[in-house]
Amino acid sequence: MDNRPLKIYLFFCSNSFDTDTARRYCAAREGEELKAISLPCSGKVDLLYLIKAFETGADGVMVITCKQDACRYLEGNLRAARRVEAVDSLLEEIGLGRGRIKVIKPKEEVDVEQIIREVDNFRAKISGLACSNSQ
Amino acid sequence: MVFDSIKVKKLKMNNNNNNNNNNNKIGAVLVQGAGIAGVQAALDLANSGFKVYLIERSAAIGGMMAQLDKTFPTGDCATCIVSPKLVECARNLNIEILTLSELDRIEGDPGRFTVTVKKSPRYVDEKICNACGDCTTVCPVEISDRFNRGLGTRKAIAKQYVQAVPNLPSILKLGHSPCKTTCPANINVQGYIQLIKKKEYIKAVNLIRERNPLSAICGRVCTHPCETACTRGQVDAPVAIRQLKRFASDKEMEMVESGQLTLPAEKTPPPEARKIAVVGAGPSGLTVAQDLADRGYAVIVYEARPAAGGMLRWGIPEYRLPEKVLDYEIELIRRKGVTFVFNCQVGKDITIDKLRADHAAVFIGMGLQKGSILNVEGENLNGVVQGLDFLRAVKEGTADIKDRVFVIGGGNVAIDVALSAKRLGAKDVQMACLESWEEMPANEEEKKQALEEGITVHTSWGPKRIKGSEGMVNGIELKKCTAVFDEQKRFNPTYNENETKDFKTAMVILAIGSRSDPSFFGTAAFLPVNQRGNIIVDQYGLTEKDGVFAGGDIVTGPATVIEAVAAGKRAAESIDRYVRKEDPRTARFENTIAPVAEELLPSLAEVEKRPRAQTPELPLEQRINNFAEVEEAFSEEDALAETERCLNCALCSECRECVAACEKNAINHAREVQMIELEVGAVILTPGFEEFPAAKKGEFGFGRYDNVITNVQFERMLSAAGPFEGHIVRPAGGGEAKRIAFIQCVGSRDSNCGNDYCSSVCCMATIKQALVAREHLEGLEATIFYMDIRAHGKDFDQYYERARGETSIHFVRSMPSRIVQVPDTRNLRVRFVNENRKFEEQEFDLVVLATGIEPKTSVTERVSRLGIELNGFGFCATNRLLPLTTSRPGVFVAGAFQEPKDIPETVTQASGAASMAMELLADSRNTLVTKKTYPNERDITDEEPRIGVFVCHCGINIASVVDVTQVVDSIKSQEGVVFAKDSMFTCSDTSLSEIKEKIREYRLNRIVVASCTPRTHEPLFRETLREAGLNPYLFELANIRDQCSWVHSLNPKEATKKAIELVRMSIARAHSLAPLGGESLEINQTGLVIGGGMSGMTAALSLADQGFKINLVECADRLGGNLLNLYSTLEKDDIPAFTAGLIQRVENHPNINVYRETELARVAGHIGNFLVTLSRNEERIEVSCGALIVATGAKPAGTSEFLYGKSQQVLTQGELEKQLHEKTFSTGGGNVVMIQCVGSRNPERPYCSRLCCSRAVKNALSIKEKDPDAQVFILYRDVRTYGFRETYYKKAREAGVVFIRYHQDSPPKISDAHGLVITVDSPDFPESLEMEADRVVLSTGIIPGEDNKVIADMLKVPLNADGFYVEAHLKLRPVDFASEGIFLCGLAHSPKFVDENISQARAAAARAATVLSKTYLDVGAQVSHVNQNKCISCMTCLKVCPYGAPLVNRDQKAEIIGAKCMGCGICAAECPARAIQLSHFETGQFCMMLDNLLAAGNSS
Amino acid sequence: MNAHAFEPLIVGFFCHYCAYASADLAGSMRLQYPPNIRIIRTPCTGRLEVDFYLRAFENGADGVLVAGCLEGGCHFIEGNLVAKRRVNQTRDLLAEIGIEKERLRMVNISAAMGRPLADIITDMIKTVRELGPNPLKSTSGNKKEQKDFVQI
Amino acid sequence: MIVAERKTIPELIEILKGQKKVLVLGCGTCVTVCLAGGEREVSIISSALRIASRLAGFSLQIEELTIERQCDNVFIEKAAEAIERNDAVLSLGCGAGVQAIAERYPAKPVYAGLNTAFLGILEERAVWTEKCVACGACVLHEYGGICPITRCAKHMLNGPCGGSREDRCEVLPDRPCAWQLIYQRLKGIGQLDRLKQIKPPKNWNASIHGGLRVIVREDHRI
Repeated sequence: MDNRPLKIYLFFCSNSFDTDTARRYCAAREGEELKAISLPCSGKVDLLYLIKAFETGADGVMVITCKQDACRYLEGNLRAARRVEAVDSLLEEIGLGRGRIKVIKPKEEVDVEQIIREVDNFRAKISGLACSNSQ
Repeated sequence: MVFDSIKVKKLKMNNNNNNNNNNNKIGAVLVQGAGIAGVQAALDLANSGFKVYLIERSAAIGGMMAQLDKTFPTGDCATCIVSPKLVECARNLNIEILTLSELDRIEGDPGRFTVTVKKSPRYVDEKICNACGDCTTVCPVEISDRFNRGLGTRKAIAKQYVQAVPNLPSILKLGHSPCKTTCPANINVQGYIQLIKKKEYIKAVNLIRERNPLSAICGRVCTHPCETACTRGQVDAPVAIRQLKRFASDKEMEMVESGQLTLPAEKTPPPEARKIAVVGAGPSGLTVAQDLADRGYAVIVYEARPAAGGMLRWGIPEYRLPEKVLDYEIELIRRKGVTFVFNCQVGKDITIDKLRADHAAVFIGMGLQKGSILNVEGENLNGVVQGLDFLRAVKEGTADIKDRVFVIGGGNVAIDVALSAKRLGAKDVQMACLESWEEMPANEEEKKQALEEGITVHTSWGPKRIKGSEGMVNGIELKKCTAVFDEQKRFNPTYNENETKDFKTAMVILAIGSRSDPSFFGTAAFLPVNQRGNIIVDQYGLTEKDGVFAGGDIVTGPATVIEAVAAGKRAAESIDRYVRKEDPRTARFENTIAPVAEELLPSLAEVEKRPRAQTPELPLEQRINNFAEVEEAFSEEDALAETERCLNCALCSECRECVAACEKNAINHAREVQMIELEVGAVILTPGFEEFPAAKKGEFGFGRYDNVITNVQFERMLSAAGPFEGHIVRPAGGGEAKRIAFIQCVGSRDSNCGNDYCSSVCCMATIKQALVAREHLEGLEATIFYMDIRAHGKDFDQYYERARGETSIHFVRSMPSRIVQVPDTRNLRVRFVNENRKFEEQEFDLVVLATGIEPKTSVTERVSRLGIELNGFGFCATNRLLPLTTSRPGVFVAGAFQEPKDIPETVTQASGAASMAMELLADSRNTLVTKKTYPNERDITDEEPRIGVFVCHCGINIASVVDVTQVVDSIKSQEGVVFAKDSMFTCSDTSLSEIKEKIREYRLNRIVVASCTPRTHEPLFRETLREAGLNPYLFELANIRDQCSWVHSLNPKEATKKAIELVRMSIARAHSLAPLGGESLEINQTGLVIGGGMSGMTAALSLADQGFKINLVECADRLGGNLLNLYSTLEKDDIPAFTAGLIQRVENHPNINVYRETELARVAGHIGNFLVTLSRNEERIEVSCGALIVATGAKPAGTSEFLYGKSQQVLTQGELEKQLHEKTFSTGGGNVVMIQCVGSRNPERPYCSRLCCSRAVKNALSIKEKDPDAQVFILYRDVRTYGFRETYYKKAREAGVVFIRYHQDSPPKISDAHGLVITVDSPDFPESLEMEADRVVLSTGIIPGEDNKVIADMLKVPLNADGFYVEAHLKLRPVDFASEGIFLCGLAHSPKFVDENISQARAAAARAATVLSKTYLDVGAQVSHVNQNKCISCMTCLKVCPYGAPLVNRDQKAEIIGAKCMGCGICAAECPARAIQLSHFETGQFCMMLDNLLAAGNSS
Repeated sequence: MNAHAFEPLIVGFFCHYCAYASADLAGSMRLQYPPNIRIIRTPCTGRLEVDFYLRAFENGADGVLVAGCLEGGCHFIEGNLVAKRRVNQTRDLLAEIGIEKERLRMVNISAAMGRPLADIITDMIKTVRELGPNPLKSTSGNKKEQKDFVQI
Repeated sequence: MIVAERKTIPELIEILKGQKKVLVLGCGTCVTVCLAGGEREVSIISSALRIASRLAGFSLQIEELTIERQCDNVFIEKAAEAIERNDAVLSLGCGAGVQAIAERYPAKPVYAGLNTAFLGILEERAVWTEKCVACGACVLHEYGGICPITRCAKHMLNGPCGGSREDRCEVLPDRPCAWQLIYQRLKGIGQLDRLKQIKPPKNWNASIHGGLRVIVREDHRI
């Protein structure tokens, strides 16, 4: 395993997580490569974005959606979840194994803390996994 | 475009204007000869910015190709492929076609010539005639048809061939027939005979009366010098002209008698008419009276006797000329307004002075009144009477007669007298005349009758004295006449006074001539007379006295009726001019009479003998004691049969039936030769060839045996449009020709007739004819006698092999020694030496002689007069490295006149010659071209269809069958029709103007014309629409002539119904017509040439010299290609020097950009705009250009046969040539054996490499030249030294080179066990030949380049089975690809010689110039379009299009490139989504026609 | 002649370059053939759609004659070969439908074959005459229509 | 691409007997490309049916229409009015299209005008050959891209059979031996080694033998 910094992509729905917070959060994590990508709706996340993230060296990807039934676009969060599931399964086929991609769904409409908590957890989990060598 | 002389004059002015600012070069070219070569050159030049004058000797363009049936090796119908080109030529605004024209003079310098063209009349106005064919139908003259080489006949006025371009008839005239020129009155004998043939008796008589008012009379009594001159007399007997004249005249009289015909109304001269006095109502007086009455004069005839007729009445007995006939014709004259004053003797009752004073002019035609006297003893005895007095007394009923009568004289009068005496009751009538029986001046008919009726004639006896007693005659003594004429042929009889005989007689009648009676004048001195007492006149009939004219016997002395009539005609003309104060001398009718040149008279050899019709006569027993007419008229049957005997010596008979039939008044028989001066910059000679006159090879019996024909005749026989309509029958003896012998090399490869060269095309032509004939006639067996089969062209050998594979085609390698006709069957026995070297005879039904190609005699004479050198055979002299250049700068040559060659090579050379002219005149391009401008097109988008319908009568062509009025009525109410009308000739100028007018008046937006075929007339009408501001595609033509009235003429009712339906269908279609506009493509005027060999360099230079920028791409590191390995031509031209010069010019040319070591990587785009990617090492270069030329060459084939590569002594011809050039070759002291066709002409490589035979001959000659003792053997299959190369083959044989033939199935064998030994089985030797060889030289041939496939795929052009590129059309587009804008030349096309490659490279350049010379290219409007919304991208269209026009566009849909689309519509019919439509032929348009037809069919 | 005799109606589709030209030639040569054919001009027989033939028969034509250039002699390289394929395809289809395939014929004609063309047209009319009227006309009960094909 | 061909006219007449007004419905996709069911074929078949039905004594009234794709309701909707107007539909779509329409219009008889044949490609002009049997478990990679299941008459996974003659299939002599092609192809791409492995028997469960096949893409389901 090399000493490459951890690389994690954070796709988030701009309705449940604000850009500033996200940037700050990322900036605070020195030694890691955290990238936050704002989406108008998590449903905008494409299979292709997700798989490209891994192709370009991500060790993990998080998709932050809205709370259940609170999607401004009705089913965007559900769609995002389906896609994450599909990519997770694809990662297994590829050989990276499951668990490198995760949906973070807040329980409340705006629950920044829960989100940050879950992100932290996921980071920790990822750093424990073998580094992605798809690069 | 058809020539228009007015325009020429204008053009000359234009020329002058333009020349000032144009380097003094004239942007016009004259092309002489409009065969396929001339047509091609003209089209290339006109399509690249030059004005062209295309002059053609015959009446139609197309040349030999229009005569061919099929073409080899594709079997294309020659007419099908050539016709569109001819039509294109005729339509091109910048080509002026001058038919019936010859190049007479060339003056000036290259770039600025003044040429004189001699244009003979067509006699048919080219602008008025609409080729309806009525003139041809009515023309009675059937003459041998030169176009069909005498196998059929044509009318004197006819189109040269059915599909002739220009689509016009012409009249064949050759001066006047001998009968007409011989007749003193120049009666159009041939003309009236032809009219009689047509049963046009009244017309015939009228034609006679134009020159002779005494038709019925002369039909009885004329001495008919015409019959003496009749050409038919040389075959069997002259045509019975007099009798035919009588026959027609009698028919007229019969019709008058039976009331079918009324006599013309009596005329009276107008009150202001000038008065003319005619003295004497004899033949000359009557003639003058009639002619002048016709011209509006008041004519008064003064006659001494109580009735008119003169000698006709008083001098010719009733049984020869019944009074009824005489009175009839005199009555006709009288009715013209002639006044007769009888019993008025001038001199006695009235003086000439008085007559002169009272009349504007006087004609004296009183004839001779006094009989000549003998000046012998006893002449004054009672009982001696003058013959004329006797005859007059007979008429008056006062004649006295005795039992014994003796008549002196041997002329017609003497016999008339004798026979009259007999009829009056004389028991014994004898005659004596000085002349022998043969010399007797009386007509044969009269002499015959004299014998029949028992007159004893003492010939060569003259009267010595008349004996008598008591003043009464009782006998006559005759003396022997020893000679009548002296050495000067003057009448000067000599007698043997001692040889006499005596006769008893009671009456002597003198009929020895007559003389004038000066006393009749009153004042004898009034008019000067000659010593015989005859009045002296000048050649126009004028006496020395002003206003007094004379004619007839009084001027000439005793002469014939017809001579008197002739004198009357002349005098009448003179009198008319005299009165109108016109020059009597100019433009006299007599001067227009010119005889047919003897060599142009019909060939008598082919005329079948037919007996002359016999004149029916009154039986002898019925002639006694009465004056009933003896001779009777022909029966109609006999008369008609007799007319068929006329040979039509002058071709056109000038019967003027055509003039009468032509409703457009387009025909004028009085046209003259025009000399036209033209200013041109260059001249191209493409006069073509003529076939060898096969009769010169007497052993084959051509001309003697009807079943021996030439190959050209056979072509005409095969042609479905020919005289036999494609049936293979024997010209003589009947029956189909199932066994045909073809004899090759008739007049070729033959020093005996001076033609040492090979005609190059005959072998293939014969193979084609054999193959085609077999399709025409089941069970046909063809035997081809040949020396070598020369199938050296592209795909030719495969064609030959196909024929060889046919069991019904036999190839016999032998030259027959003679042909003999089997008399009864008229079969032909051909004698030849067979393959076993034994004489053999075979019998055939038909023999076809493959006559060779010769330069036209007429052309060679003219061309050498123009200062252009000819070679020894009379062809244009050229050089192998300058094949298109004549000895006169600025004059170029192409086609068979340069060297015998086939069609593709001819077309190639024509384009090549065009490029020579283009280079010379590059600066003047586009200075003289015309472009027509039109008014702005009316936008009809929002208009409902407003249809105008014009239904044409086409004279009677349509209207005589189809009820045109009914057609118009029945379509008037059709939906959308706002105007409908019929017209006599819709294509006439007036009708076209009317169409334009109606378009404006009724705001018509669709026009339907119902007339002839759109193939010829659609362009004209479309043009009219454009002139009226309508889009030309808003026009529709219904063909109710060619496909209706003409083919259903027997069924007018159905034809009318069909015509109505056809017009309705057209109207239905017209509803859906839409205006179409083509697009205009910008042209990139840069060219790209692929391949830097000789062809590529030549093409590049030609275009660069014309001012175009050229990119030249060569894959090797140096230019030159195969040329670098060539050292000389067969004719010893220095190739290395030529190559070096060429390379230097290319490399230094400012317009040429050379890319060496560069290959093609990708080609995109289309004509006008190709984008080509080149790759040089790793570099990619993008080049854009408007046209591409593929000149990628080919390469010498290698071999592993015959120990090549194993033995140092075995080499290829190429290697040998190099060694010879470098002088390193040595024969090694032994034999040099050359083996031909190594690896060629076998199943693996079926084509012939064309060059190898000549190359072997060339190298063999080189060896022999250096070492005459060297032994050189050439083992060959066929020696294919075609064209003038044949002479070197002969030279090689003369130099001792030994040629040994071998068969493909037993090739030579080589062994090197004990030195090299070649073993060969030759069919010409009984046993195998074995020869030691020190050097073995192999002719390995040419193989295509390996990267042809790659380049072909890139360009999307095809390759043939052999790997060479395939041109658009083997015959007529030899350097084009089917894909527009891409051209082909050089070895990449097929193996060929340097000179041929030069021509082809230039041809490719000329063709490319037709693209590059334009800034914009108009792309046809009639192209296919893809509806993008419907296209499902199935790409079916890409797969079916033969032209690669569809492509996949950015939207992944199909799109059709207008520039590539040819408009066939295959894609439109195939598209499964129906997304494609072909403009102007849309699905809906077809359906509307169908639905209309079928709806009509179910309800009308 | 029987006033009710059957006179067939033949639709001709003739290509501009060869067949139409030879029909013109037949005219120029004044060859006579029965007037039962109506010729429709097409730039190339390759333009002709199967639909046209069917449409003709559906609407009552008794025969259809397609005439193109000689094989190998097509002005558009291979349009006539494409047409031949389509004609054969249609003939098979006609057989399936129950219409005699002889009612549809394709011939190859050169521009110089005036006489053979006249013979072909005559023969085609004869063939169709023998076959009788388009079967559609006898089945669909409109007997009246037959009167329209009256011969003089 | 789905390749289909027309049923014969007598068959169709038999099918349509008793109907009065029929909509002949084309499909603008695969069947158009394979020249069986596009606008042109609709027109031809309609015409033929009109003639044939008249000859058979019942005159079909036929309406012609071609829609973009018959296997999708969006396009089927465009034919709605026409379908309503007619007594029955003769679909010139593939089997899927026919059933799609039938499902959409439970009350309307929908007949198949084509025999849907196989999955194939255009080999040359107007020749389509089968390339895939949709076995559900592709093995093409093993065989150089040439499917032995489809193209070998004996469907051999361990070929060749030994019966081929001069590159020709023993069963269908006008077709090339697929195993010959496989050999050449593998040789060409340097993978002849693949032929040394013995392939185990194929599991045909993924094919039609496992019952109706359904593919669900959960990730796209909403």
